[in-house]
Amino acid sequence: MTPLDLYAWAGVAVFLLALHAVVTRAHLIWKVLGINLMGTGVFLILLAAPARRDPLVADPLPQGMVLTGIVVAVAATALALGMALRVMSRTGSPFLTVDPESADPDPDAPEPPS
Amino acid sequence: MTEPLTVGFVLDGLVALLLVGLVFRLLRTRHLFEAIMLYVAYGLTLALAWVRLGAPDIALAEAALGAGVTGALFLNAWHRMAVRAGADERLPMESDP
Amino acid sequence: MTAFLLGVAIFLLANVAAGLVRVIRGPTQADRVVAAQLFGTTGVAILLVLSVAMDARPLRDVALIFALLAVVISVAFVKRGWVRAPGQPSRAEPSLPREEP
Amino acid sequence: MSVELMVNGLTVVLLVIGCFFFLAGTVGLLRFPDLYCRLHALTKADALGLGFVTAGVALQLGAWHEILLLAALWLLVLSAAATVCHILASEALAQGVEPIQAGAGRAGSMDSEVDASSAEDGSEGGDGARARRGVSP
Repeated sequence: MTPLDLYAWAGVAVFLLALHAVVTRAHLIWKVLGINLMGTGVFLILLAAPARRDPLVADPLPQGMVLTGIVVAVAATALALGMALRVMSRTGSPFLTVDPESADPDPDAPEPPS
Repeated sequence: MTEPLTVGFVLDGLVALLLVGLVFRLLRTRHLFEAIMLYVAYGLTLALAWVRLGAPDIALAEAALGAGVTGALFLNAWHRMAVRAGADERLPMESDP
Repeated sequence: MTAFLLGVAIFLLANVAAGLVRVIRGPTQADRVVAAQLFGTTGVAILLVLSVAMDARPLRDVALIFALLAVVISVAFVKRGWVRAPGQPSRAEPSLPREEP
Repeated sequence: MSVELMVNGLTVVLLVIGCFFFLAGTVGLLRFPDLYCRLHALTKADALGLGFVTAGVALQLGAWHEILLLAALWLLVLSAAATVCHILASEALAQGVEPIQAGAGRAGSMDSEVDASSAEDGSEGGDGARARRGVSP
């Protein structure tokens, strides 16, 4: 195992943890965070795989793809956050619920202080 | 050549461990503000990882866009949600002053 | 010399990892932002040391971006992050509690 | 050869001093009792440590414009740290985060006892404040 394999494994771990969070968390900002983290995990794998062959000569093609991906991820994050704020302003709740009137409490939400 | 390689291995391992640990804590915490700050720290650690992978241009883009602009976007969204929520205690937002 | 420089980078990175504990358990929101400032300053030092150890000149430009980033995050926090308590005025006049008797 | 050895030795000394200041800043960030003490420890100690690291790195570079870039970088970090410290502290004060001396009584001036009291209160004051707020460590 070369040292650069560590980054590929870290990318796999980041992707899986973020995927779990995207599925289980209900808060929309957390979902956007998780999608961002999934993207960065993919970037790590994408860049660590060619660096494994020869760490001194960088492969320019994955670097260009990752560079484009970062910029696209920022734009997509801005769009997703705008949509989340729209949901919040329409329903008054930062969770996606079927019926905003009978919004079931999120398991992540803290208990209201009694 | 073997001696710097070993020390470099420790550095790579620490960066990778920090990446995974930050994501683990970020996605399991309860406070949204803490998650956003940890996301910024994660972006900076990722820039270090890309420096180690021999791609300083991506590190530049990640530090400026991935950590800075995205962190500011998340802070903006968090602030607007918290302001709109007002005194709604149901929302999982950190409220200790 | 390269091994020593990499060791310094490892030490500084461990410093950052210890400082991130303050992000996790900071009682106020400002404490968490302070740790971002820590990451900015220490990240600049790590990148400077690595730019000599790895003989890569562009890392010093990345260090410049790191130096800017803590300011961006802190200003975004002060302008946008701090959610005011409902009863408080938007900007209270700071009443200094420690006056010279 | 001897000059190179001397320059390398000086670099090592400067980097070790810088690492000491970074360690001091991190310990202060973790152990000081309230936000203002932490800001004080972090911004000043880390900026000074970065100055030593910058000096140590600049000795390894040949061209003078590189050294000029490093000096500009350090000045940028210095001014940025001062600015960040000021806006965070003033905003925290405006938002009602109490300094640690305000609750303990306002007897005595700030200048004479800030060093001793903050160094001594670091362990118990911080834990006490954390326990009062009910934040589990």
